[in-house]
Amino acid sequence: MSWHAKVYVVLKPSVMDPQGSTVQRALHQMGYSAIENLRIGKFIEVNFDQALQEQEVHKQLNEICDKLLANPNIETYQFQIERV
Amino acid sequence: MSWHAKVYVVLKPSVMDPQGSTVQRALHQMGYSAIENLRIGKFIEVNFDQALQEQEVHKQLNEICDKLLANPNIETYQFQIERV
Amino acid sequence: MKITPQLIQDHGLKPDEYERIVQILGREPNLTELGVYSVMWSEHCGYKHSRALLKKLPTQGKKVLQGPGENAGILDVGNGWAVVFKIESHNHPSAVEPYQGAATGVGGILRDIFTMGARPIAILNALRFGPLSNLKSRQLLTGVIRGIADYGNCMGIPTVAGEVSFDDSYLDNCLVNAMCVGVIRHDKIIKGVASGVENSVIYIGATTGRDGIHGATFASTEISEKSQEKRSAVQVADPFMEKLLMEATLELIEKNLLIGIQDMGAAGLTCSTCEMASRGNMGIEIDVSKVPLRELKMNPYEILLSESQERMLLVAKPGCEAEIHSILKKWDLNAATIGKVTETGLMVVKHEGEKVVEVPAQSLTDPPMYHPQKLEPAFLAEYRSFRESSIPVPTNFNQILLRLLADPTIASKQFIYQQYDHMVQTNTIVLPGSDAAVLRIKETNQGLAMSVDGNGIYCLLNPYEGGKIAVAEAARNVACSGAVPIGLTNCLNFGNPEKPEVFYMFEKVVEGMSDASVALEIPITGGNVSFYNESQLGPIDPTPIIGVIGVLDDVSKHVTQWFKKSGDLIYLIGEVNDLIGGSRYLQVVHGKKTGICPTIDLKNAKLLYQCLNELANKRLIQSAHDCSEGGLAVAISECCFTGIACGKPLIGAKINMAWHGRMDGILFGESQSRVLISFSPQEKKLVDQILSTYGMTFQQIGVVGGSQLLIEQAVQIDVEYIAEQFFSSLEHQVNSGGKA
Amino acid sequence: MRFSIIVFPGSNCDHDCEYAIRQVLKNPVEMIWHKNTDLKNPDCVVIPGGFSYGDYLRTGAIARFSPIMESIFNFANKGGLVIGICNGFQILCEAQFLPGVLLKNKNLRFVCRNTYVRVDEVDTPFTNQCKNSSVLSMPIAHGEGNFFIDEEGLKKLEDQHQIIMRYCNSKGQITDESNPNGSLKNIAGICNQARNIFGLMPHPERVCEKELGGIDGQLIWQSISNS
Ligand SMILES: Nc1ncnc2c1ncn2[C@@H]1O[C@H](COP(=O)(O)OP(=O)(O)O)[C@@H](O)[C@H]1O
Ligand SMILES: [Mg+2]
Repeated sequence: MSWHAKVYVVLKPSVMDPQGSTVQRALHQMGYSAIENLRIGKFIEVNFDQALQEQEVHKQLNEICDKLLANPNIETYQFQIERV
Repeated sequence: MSWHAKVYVVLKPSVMDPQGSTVQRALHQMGYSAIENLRIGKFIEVNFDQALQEQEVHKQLNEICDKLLANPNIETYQFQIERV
Repeated sequence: MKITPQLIQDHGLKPDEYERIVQILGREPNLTELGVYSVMWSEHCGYKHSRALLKKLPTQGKKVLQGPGENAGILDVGNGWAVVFKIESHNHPSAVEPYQGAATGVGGILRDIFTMGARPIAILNALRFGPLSNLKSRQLLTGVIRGIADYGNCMGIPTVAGEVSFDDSYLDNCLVNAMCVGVIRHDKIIKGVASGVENSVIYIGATTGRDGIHGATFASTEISEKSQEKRSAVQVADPFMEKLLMEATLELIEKNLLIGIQDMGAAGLTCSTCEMASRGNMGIEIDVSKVPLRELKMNPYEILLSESQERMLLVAKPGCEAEIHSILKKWDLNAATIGKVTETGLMVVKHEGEKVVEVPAQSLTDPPMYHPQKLEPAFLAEYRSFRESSIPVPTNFNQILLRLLADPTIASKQFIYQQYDHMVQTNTIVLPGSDAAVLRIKETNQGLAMSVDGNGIYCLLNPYEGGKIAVAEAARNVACSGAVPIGLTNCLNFGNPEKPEVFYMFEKVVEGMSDASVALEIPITGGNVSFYNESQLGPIDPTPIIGVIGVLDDVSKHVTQWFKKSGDLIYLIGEVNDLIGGSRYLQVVHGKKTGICPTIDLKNAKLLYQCLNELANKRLIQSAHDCSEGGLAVAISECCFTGIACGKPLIGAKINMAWHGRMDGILFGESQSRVLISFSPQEKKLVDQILSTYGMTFQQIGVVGGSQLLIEQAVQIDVEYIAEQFFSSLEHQVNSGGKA
Repeated sequence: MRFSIIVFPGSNCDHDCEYAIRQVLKNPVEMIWHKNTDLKNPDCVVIPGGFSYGDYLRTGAIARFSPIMESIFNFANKGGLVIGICNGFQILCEAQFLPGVLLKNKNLRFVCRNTYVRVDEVDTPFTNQCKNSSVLSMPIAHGEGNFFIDEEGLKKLEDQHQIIMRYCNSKGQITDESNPNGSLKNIAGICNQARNIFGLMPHPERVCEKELGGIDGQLIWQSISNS
């Protein structure tokens, strides 16, 4: 048993996404013309020791996202926690 | 109105994730010792033209994941679709 | 588990090979032992089909400090310095997963160099793909280039030279050969040897996972739909880990803490253990339960055969263990003492207290040796019967020149090498884009010139001449830069050696290479063989890739290929003739991959290199460029504009020479041993004198100047225009699907 | 002028900087391992190029948590000079010593080649030996040099004259063609408001000797020495 967290890190809408636009262009060229606004972010999965309280997991996740996993200048994040 | 899809691309469990383990090591050094199995994948958001049927969106998503968004040698993917 | 004939076959072992194992052991092997033999006796590790031939290679020379048999060859460059270098293939993994395959290929060859104590200073690569009109080829190219770039860039080792060409025969089986060059002080050289009973055997680097189990066996079969499934998890490159591993390894060696060290490449822990024991005539005993693992519940079979990357095995000097561990800690690397050296000559593996392998170490490094059957392929006679007169002589030479300059095999590879950091370490004196890269050795005045080269079509048309030409051409590149070629490494990429036609070609190529190496006095210090490069389309063209190292005693005397100054005279050293057999021209313009392969006079070639060296040493010439694919006209064009990649202006030339025969052959034929030089008119007398002293055939064919390239009545074209085609073509074709 | 070069795991231009400063410009240099906290009393701290922590997650993201970073922070707060080159620039941005961020190059490819940059600010400790609007030739080698900042941030940079150099053509014109990575306003290097922290993508240490194709990089080091 442990905590499983899913973290989503995405670029702020105002920040350009060179990778996303390149992929979108490639897809248009491949004929997928119905596609729009493709943006590429990060999907991070991580486990926490079961001994932790849910609140503590929550707190640690916020910290590590603020400090490391996301760059607040350009990115925002969200996460979900579940027991597994 | 259009379709909004969220695509999660993750490394297969058997595939090593140097990036994930490096980040995990850094977090351990920063004192977050309760963390385990950190893996980094991609989180892609993309819109589809509203004119498409849900089934068609589904089909196209499968195709573009297979062809471009995921590398079948090392990655697997999942997605969710919703109307927005 | 019972060892069944099926199991033996699944391990790629033949029934009589299995018999031999039983004989050696005096009993049936267990499954783990079977696995260990199967990888060590695979073609990839064991050189079963090539060893007999390779033994005949000329490997001796005054400057050779280490020939084949170690992780890399070593040559003396004087002043107490030596150069360590080797080439290796990663064709099969790259064909399946281009990015990771190419990246781990670079990682592997880097380890071969720093495991000898040398700091890698340069990476080179030779690549072959199918035509760019094919989507798969484009994807392979893009992935492979990114893989090479990301790994070398992250490591901070410049990728300074390479070679890329395109042909149908590589469509499903691309070639990815990576070479690394390092430098070292003589007294720091260390080898992959175990000695000293009871000395600790230490594992360092990345953790072991299930990736790449049986990679060596995989590389020893043809690529098929099935090979995909047979693969275990793809090996993923971790260049950051390798950077730490390199710095730590070099620090351990610098501080004299090691007896021996060996990287874990193909066949992983198995190979490094038994090779170190075998080289030192010792035994080794390891406990695989102590190996740092990445995955749960791995059994000894998996641990021994895993090809996880970025790992090393070392034997510590007695009493140095604590210091070793503290250095590894500084670099945040895993380290575990997993065993010790013994006097038994046995490789013994324990797992949780139980003995799971006990076999003579030497028997693993001494696999069966075969003398395969050979048969001259029927196509050779067909190629020889080609009549040049069957090809009409065209008249639109401007257009043909443009087409050749835009041909991806000939066009600038700038699109590729700009993705490689080729300047880091601040040694690169001649950047990619000239015949050879030149690097300085910082603590000295000296320089090293290096080049990789190979030409599949010559070897296809005439394997013996092709083998000779491959060596001579790589050496010529180096000689053109003003250096003396002193040694070579080679990677032999062929089809299935069990096919008599393939083996025939292999033997002839090796003979040609050997003869060239002897005649040119360039010893072969190592290399690699990659067989089973086949697909449904049959075998690839026989493709030896040659990497040559040259030395400049004064690096400031290096020569580049582009014209420097208006008014300089242009000489062609070598013959003017009109043969088009095997030329890129014949292939690109007439769609014919055939003809009589050019021949080469090795005695003359040797003199040519000496002559070039003297011209450079006396600082008489402004440029030197060898004529290769595309012939004289392409070579002259390149002299006019390749300087712009280094910020130099482009410049025209006017060519008039004595010639007779067919104009297309004169312009685009690929006769060997030809070099274009340019120099100031003031030096004419001295240059003539030196050329005559060496018995060179030469003539003044023109003068540098203007903004156009004019060749006889045949070519009249703006240099700026052809330069544009030359530099943009490859990127354009990669993006647009092969349309020029 | 005493220099201290910070060595992170994955730094790989550290020795190039050392060579240029010590052998070519004859200034004393210390190499400082990132796990240390003592900067060894320098006048200028150099954060060199490379791939600290493999550039994993984001370039420079992990390096900013190294123990040495706090010492650098204190040093800079007291007015000490800090120059970050390439990966060093990325680290300075991640650590918020400099505003903005370096995104992936517009074409997503790593690019190693020569570029021209125009020096638009000479009133800094890093460019005081350059003439105003002079054009320097310096190579770049990076996959993530595409400088980005929001509008407000950009305005601040402009108002405070913090944009030190921009990519240009050989004549000094700021054009789209001369922008190698998609950088906003062709920005190649910026400083902080106090003008003692400088980050740039091009590599001055690679052009300090004629043999290597140019000596324009010397101007940067000489400026630091003279300040
Ligand atoms: N074509 C060749 N010419 C000369 N030596 C070769 C050739 N192929 C392999 N060798 C030598 O055989 C030895 C084994 O090669 P290899 O198995 O590739 O070594 P490793 O596994 O350490 O990379 C090496 O010393 C290598 O230099
Ligand atoms: Mg090796």
